[in-house]
Amino acid sequence: MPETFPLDHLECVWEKPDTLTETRFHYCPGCGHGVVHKILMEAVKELGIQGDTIGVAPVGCSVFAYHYMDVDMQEAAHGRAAAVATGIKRVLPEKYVYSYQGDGDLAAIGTAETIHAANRGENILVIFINNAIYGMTGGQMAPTSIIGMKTSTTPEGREIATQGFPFKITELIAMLPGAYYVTRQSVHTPNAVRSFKKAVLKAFQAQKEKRGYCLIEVVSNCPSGWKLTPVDANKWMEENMFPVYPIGDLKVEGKLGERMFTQVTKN
Amino acid sequence: MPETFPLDHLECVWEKPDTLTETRFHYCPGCGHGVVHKILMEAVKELGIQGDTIGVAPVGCSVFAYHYMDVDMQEAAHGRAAAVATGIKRVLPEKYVYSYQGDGDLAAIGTAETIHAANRGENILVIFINNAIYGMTGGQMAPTSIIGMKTSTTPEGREIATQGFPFKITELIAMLPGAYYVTRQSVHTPNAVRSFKKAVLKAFQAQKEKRGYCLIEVVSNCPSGWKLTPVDANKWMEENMFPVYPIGDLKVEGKLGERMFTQVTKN
Amino acid sequence: MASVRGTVKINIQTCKGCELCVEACPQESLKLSKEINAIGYHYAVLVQDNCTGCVNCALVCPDAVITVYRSIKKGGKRELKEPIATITHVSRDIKVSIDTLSQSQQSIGRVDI
Amino acid sequence: MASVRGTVKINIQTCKGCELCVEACPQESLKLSKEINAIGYHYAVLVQDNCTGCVNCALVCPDAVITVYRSIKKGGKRELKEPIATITHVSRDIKVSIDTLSQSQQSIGRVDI
Amino acid sequence: MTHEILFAGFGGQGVLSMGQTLAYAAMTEEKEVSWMPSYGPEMRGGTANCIVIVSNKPISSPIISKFDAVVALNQPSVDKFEKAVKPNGVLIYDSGSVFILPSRTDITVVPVASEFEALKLGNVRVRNMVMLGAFLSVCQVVNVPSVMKGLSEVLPQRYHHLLAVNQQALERGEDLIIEAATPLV
Amino acid sequence: MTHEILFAGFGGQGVLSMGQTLAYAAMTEEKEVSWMPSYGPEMRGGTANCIVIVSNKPISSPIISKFDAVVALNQPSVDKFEKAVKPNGVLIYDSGSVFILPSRTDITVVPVASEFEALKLGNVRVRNMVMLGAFLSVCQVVNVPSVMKGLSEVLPQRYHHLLAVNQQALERGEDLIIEAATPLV
Amino acid sequence: MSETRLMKGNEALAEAAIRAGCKGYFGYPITPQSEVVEYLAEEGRQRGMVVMQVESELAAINMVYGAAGAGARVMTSSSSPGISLMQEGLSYIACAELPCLIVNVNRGGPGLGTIQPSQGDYFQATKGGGHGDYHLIVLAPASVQEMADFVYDGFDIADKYRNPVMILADGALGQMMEKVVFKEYTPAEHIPPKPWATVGKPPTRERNIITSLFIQPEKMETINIGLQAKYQRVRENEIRYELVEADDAEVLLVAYGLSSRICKKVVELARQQGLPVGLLRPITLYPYPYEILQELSERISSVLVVEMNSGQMVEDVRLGINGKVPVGFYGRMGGVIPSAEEVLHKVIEMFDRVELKHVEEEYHA
Amino acid sequence: MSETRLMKGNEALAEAAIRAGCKGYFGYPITPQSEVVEYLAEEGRQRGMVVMQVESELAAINMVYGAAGAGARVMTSSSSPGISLMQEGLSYIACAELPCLIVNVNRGGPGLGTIQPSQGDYFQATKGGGHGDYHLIVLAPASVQEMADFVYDGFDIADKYRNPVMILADGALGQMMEKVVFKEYTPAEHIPPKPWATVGKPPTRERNIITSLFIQPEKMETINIGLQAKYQRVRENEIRYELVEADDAEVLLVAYGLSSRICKKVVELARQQGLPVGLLRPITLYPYPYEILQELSERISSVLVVEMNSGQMVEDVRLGINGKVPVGFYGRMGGVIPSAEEVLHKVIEMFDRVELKHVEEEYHA
Ligand SMILES: Cc1ncc(C[n+]2csc(CCOP(=O)(O)OP(=O)(O)O)c2C)c(N)n1
Ligand SMILES: Cc1ncc(C[n+]2csc(CCOP(=O)(O)OP(=O)(O)O)c2C)c(N)n1
Ligand code: SF4
Ligand code: SF4
Ligand code: SF4
Ligand code: SF4
Ligand code: SF4
Ligand code: SF4
Ligand SMILES: [Mg+2]
Ligand SMILES: [Mg+2]
Repeated sequence: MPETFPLDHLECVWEKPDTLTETRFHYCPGCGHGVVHKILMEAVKELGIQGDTIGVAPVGCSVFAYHYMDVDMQEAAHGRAAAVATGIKRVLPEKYVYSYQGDGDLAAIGTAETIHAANRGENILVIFINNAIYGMTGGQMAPTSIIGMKTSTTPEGREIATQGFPFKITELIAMLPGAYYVTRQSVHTPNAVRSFKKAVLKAFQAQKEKRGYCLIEVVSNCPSGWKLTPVDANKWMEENMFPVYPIGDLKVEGKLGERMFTQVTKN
Repeated sequence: MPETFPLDHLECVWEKPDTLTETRFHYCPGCGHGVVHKILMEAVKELGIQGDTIGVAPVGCSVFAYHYMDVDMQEAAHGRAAAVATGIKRVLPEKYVYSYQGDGDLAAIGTAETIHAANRGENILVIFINNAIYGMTGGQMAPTSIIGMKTSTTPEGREIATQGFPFKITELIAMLPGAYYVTRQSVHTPNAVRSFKKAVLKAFQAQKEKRGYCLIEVVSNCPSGWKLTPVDANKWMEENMFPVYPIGDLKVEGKLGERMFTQVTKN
Repeated sequence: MASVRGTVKINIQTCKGCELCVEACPQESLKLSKEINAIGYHYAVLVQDNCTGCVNCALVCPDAVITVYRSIKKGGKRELKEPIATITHVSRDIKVSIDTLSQSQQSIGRVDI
Repeated sequence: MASVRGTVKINIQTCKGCELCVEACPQESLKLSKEINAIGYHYAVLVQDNCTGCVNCALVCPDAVITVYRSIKKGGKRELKEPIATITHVSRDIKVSIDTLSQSQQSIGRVDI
Repeated sequence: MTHEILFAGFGGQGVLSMGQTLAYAAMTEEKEVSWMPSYGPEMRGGTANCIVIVSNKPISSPIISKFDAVVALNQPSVDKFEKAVKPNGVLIYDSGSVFILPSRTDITVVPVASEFEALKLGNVRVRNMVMLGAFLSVCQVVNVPSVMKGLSEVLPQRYHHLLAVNQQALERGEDLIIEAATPLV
Repeated sequence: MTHEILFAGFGGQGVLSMGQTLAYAAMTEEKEVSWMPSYGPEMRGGTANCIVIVSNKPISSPIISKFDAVVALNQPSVDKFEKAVKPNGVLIYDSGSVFILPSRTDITVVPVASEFEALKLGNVRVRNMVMLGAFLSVCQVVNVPSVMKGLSEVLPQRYHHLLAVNQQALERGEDLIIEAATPLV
Repeated sequence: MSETRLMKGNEALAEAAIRAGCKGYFGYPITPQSEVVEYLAEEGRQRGMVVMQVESELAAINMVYGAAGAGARVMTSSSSPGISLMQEGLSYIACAELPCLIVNVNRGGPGLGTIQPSQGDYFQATKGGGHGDYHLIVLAPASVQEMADFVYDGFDIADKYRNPVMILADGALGQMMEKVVFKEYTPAEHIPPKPWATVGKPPTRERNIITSLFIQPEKMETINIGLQAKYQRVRENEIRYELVEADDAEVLLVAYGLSSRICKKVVELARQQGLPVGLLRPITLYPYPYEILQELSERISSVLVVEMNSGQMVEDVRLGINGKVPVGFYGRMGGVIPSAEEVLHKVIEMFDRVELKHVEEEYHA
Repeated sequence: MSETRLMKGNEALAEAAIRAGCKGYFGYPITPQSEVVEYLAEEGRQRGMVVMQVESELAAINMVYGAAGAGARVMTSSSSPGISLMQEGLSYIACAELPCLIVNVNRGGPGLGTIQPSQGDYFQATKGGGHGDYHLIVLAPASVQEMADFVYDGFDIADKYRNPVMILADGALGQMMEKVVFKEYTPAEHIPPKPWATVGKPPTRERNIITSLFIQPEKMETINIGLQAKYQRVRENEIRYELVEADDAEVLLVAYGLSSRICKKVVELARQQGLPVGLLRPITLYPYPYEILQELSERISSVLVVEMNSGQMVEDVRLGINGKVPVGFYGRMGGVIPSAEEVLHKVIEMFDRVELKHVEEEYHA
């Protein structure tokens, strides 16, 4: 197909960043993980920090992130990415260190490591993909699954009485003084993607300036786990997840935003 | 000495509740653990629930709580008291279940279990003794140690840059919808003790009504760990810990109190 | 033909036919093919030559298989060129039924760990 | 002697001499003894007969060694009785130096685990 | 008598449930049976397979590497498992998906246009039942009525309205073999 | 020559540092040495002890149950460790704290009024050094100057102003034995 | 109630747990055993069980501690990495003598490894992956039927000895389907009274305490002596194994779980070739059937241990054989399953050797 | 720099870590090893180390993973329950082949147990408490000097084989003071280049990946074969032990760590009585010195294994002796330390018996 385009008349305005490897993503069609990978690596490229960046992959669908992201990477045990990132950052304080984690990884088994890294103000970036489900293990309930959501371990829908509430760990982290920048994003529309990218750039800048802990939650889809087509999944996400996980900044430059007050008031 | 009192002229207005065993506390002189034990068991006695109450002891100075509290008890692994309490409560939903934990136990190694129990709205009571230090192991830094505090692992005083901020887990828990009643108390003055007792009664009442998770933090002393006399320790506590951990209710009947807004605003 | 200001190149061998680009394109320039590619998906194709090079499709594409081009702006003004988008492999009706789609999705996806 | 409305009984064998009751007593009725008990502490004693039975000392006592009594109120009115508090084992100066105190504290306390 | 069979194809083609159906059918006939799926790395292009063993005595290993019959729904499966057929065994494959044909001469090779026939029945998803019908016609491991019983076990209740078309598919599969066999006479 | 010594008393009486001081002193004299504390359950009424072994050859076990000398600062220690003294060994104890006296006759028993003497020196805390002085006078394991060297190692810098009174205490301890010995002549 | 069903091992195990009167399940998803929690989330909850998917394996095992201490029949299940996270909790449970069931559907390690079947956790299960001198009682099923049966047995043994029991299966046993018959079983007839449980102290008894803390070493030693005495009773009463054509065997295969199934096939194939091969299948991995090995060592001329690991149970076999005859090993690692043919090949080699003195360990390369 | 100091074992170990060029320490307090983190918090920080007291042992071991993967010399230390919490992490570290040092100052278990010295974690350390086929290299010091020396050796061996090394001590070795000489050691001369470390990828090389995930079993098996080959090299090169009066010994004591110190005393006492008793002290517990046992088994008439547990290393001794002579066991549990006298008593019994065929295991009751 390349031949069909007389490319000399055109300038390329978007192409896959070369900070992504050639390997094809193993993700299901339409899965948000791919979009996030792409934008994250685009940011790394734009900032020219490929040679100074070390990533930490979680256990979850993105366990193979290191197959795609062309930076030095470590694969952490389930839930321990924040600890692994801390270990790296403390011995290499001048490098950029990020972890990439799902909701099961970060908000269930990794709760303690996540919160303590934030509380210590570890100078790292955590990318948190909240798809409200355990994608990798076949669609079990996540701490972030919303009320009534059917999963393979909540066949009747998640109910408060026995399974508790969707866990808004991002709100908690925003409360911690060690957290410098905390934001909730999505990547399901072009504008959402643009906004997410700005957030990534901002977070890396903060890390450069040694401002402390940055967390970017991405409310994302899991078409396979949700048993929806990608397009429907994104719709379902807007309609059902955004009310629980409203998009926007929670904390910027160490200051809690409007949103947090609303959160507290609503609670 | 008994003979010296002509007791028949008098009524006894306070005596050690018989829900405490005869065993002498092993705590250091002046240690807040004893006061809390005493009041907790007094409440159990007053409510007449001794036969329906199961306690969970932590690993920390209060590891031997079961030597003193005359109720059925389990000794949990370090940090797992909330999980152990959950296990008990889920199979014995009609019983009163409480855990008793220090700051290392609850806010360091037990962070995840603590937060998830709260988030699930487990119908248990957690008593959280925050003495800002690891008493049992000889005075190391706790997550709640305050800035500048000298401990055996922060000989130069806790500093934000490397050890992070005093961890206000109670504030986080108050944010969780599963938490019904969250309060911060102390037991260093008679009035403080009275207020603490009211809190315990309120929490057991809530548990009876199946309202969900209740947390009572007790800002407490550790004369040995702090290397102060008990009297001086209490003074130090008022002057240095209360500003960081202000006493009062954070959440009552599922509603966040004034204090939380102030917290958020200050942050 | 309308003025073409942009176009896209889609790697149809690795496209997974998720249709998110189709949804995202303000020009309705994209559709899914009737045919399936070697990995079993109905891939995205450009079906109109009205692409503005707005990059939307590329931004949302989870598999990063879309490259976007725009006419080269010379002297501060876009130079409009002949249409260059080629519609390939699309013979009949383009839209496929979700039923078949979701079936093909099963052949790739998450790894259990 | 002043009107005595209450008194306390202190188990001096298990008192750990933390002095918190002394601090808490609004009547300054309590002091630490000069002598040490079998477990090595200067224990608390009632040194004045002005105790009001307010319970403060008992509430703050970490070792629950204080029992508090009040005159029995008959017909809604407190009946005031003769002083019944006994000051025992206190010969000289009562207050002990913190130095000695903190030393004795070392002989009981936390268990390492 | 022990039958050791492998079903292989892409994930989503119904290979696992094809095997399960056979296993249920065999159980209905009071035979010993084991069904062992390849589980896990679906990422690798999504191939899936399962081993079914049917026997009238206890089954030793549920995991074996040589088979009396291999039923293959795609090219990679033929490529990979042709050599796993025992001498004098049977290799059945979907003729519509396989272009590089099997080459062994010491086994019976049976092409079946299962996808094509399923499409004719109006539902591509029953291609596995066409295949199973053909397989049974060649290997007679169990009877078709038992298979129908098995199917009603495998299919979740909400899909029971599809039992009819599945039966048609099974029978179509059986017939195909008979048709194919005819000219050879 | 190997000296196996146990120091025992309440926590807070300085038994552990008494042992450490001796160990340092021995090291200064280029002897082999080991110091093994009882660590842990301080709750049990707060007894503490440590074993010090001083030798001119490598020390095998640092944990032993029979001692050439036991230095006991309180009653429980005498009760517990009297029987741990080797025949012909030495038991030194604080006469002010011990009321039930040791009864063995096959060992040398030395009461020392260490607390009393320490109080006379104006600091009850140096009672351990009085004891150590007495012990050295009886057992001659190391020299007093070495002990002073040891002390300056054991004492944190901020307490070095106390070195003088410690030295006095040591010497007082030594003298006590001489005094005590005199009438016996 | 007994009826034949075709089920996955994981499902059969879950169904048996419900029938065995298991009151609480606490777990965290992990392949290849997630069907256990999924099945229970649907069936178990409907039939009155407390079924909790919790925040981690660490939380799960400690909930098991709490619930078992409260007198309930309870269990958890996981696979290798998740079981590693439970080691502290298991040591606590063993010391506090709490009866419960732990299921490890072993996958290929170490590390994150792979999800394919493995027997790489034998040491962890049998020697104690946690700290201190304790033992799990370890049952190794080799069929879906046993995946179900050992649940009843496991709970009963756990209650009998107040000891945690582990079912050590592997990914294949969890995922494969076979016929399974659920036996008649009335939990009430099997679950003993638990007067030691913390259920709230009536005025008529002293408070109950569940603990593993005994600060004085002498007391802690007494506790340990008690545990060791119990293990001794377990060794005397609970050893189980299966012998296949061992009477006249010259070469004895020793294998458990899935690899024993493969070895049964090997015995069949070998016997077809006239080779006198037999099989010892340990069913309890702790207590280990050392005695029968000693006995057999008088009759056989060599042993081949077959495992899906680098050679773990082979140490126990050597301890049993105690130098009497050579003990060889054949293993595949990291989730690879040995084929009957490759094992047979190895066996034939053993017969071929004139000198059978020493068969070296060998990893497939 | 070499100078003699009198130090606690924990402090000597910490001081040696600083001198060995350890760049990062991540740990959590626990008795009886808290002096390690306390010493480093003061001395280590002042001398430029990253010293972190973190939220748990779980976090600590995973920080070690991260920092080791980033190419730094790093360590953690804990005691029994804390080490159990590290088992998953250790399995990951072993599989990802990251060099680092883990210190277990063993205390009495199981469960919360006691804080007194114990050797109850031998199995966990040597057989693998985590999941899968991996091994730590385990060094067992028996003096404060070795507490220091083995830190250098441990780091060097870890780097040489890219394998985690464990120092398995016990509470007594941690708490006791002895003389220690810190040897001359220039870290730069010992720390090899680590081109595999994730330090940021320059354009000149492919990215570095630290992982333990190999989803395809064939690949996972290859990884395992690589590990096993490495362990083979370790077995060939790193076995260390000490023999005391073993030349003419009839009864051979086998003991490590603290119990070997006691056994040295026993040898002294026995020789005083004219009894030909010797001692084998394994210094590396993995790799285990089986060969020397085999060799000695030709000369001695019986073996007595002495441990501060219920009998763990005794299995390795039996594997080494392989039935040649009887192997007896004497152990104390739960934090109790055997006295030289009681062991001697046992030894005399062995000499007294006419038939030395079979010495039964015995627990002190
Ligand atoms: C200790 C441990 N427990 C459980 C697992 C199994 N496991 C793998 S991924 C995963 C959850 C994945 O969910 P999430 O983090 O939300 O990521 P997603 O797949 O949704 O992107 C689980 C439970 C494991 N590998 N290790
Ligand atoms: C897994 C594990 N890690 C560490 C310890 C050691 N440990 C015992 S108590 C304790 C901390 C106690 O502090 P805290 O919870 O604040 O209670 P406090 O003693 O101050 O009341 C620690 C670290 C342990 N027993 N188990
Ligand atoms: S299972 Fe869900 S999260 Fe995982 S790759 Fe598929 S769609 Fe994405
Ligand atoms: S160490 Fe501190 S917390 Fe522990 S008993 Fe003593 S004073 Fe209380
Ligand atoms: S660049 Fe814009 S206009 Fe062109 S195809 Fe993509 S979304 Fe449509
Ligand atoms: S978004 Fe990408 S993967 Fe999806 S259909 Fe469009 S081009 Fe294909
Ligand atoms: S508060 Fe209690 S323990 Fe403290 S001095 Fe008073 S009586 Fe004694
Ligand atoms: S009861 Fe009140 S007045 Fe009486 S001693 Fe106690 S504090 Fe003082
Ligand atoms: Mg998820
Ligand atoms: Mg504390």
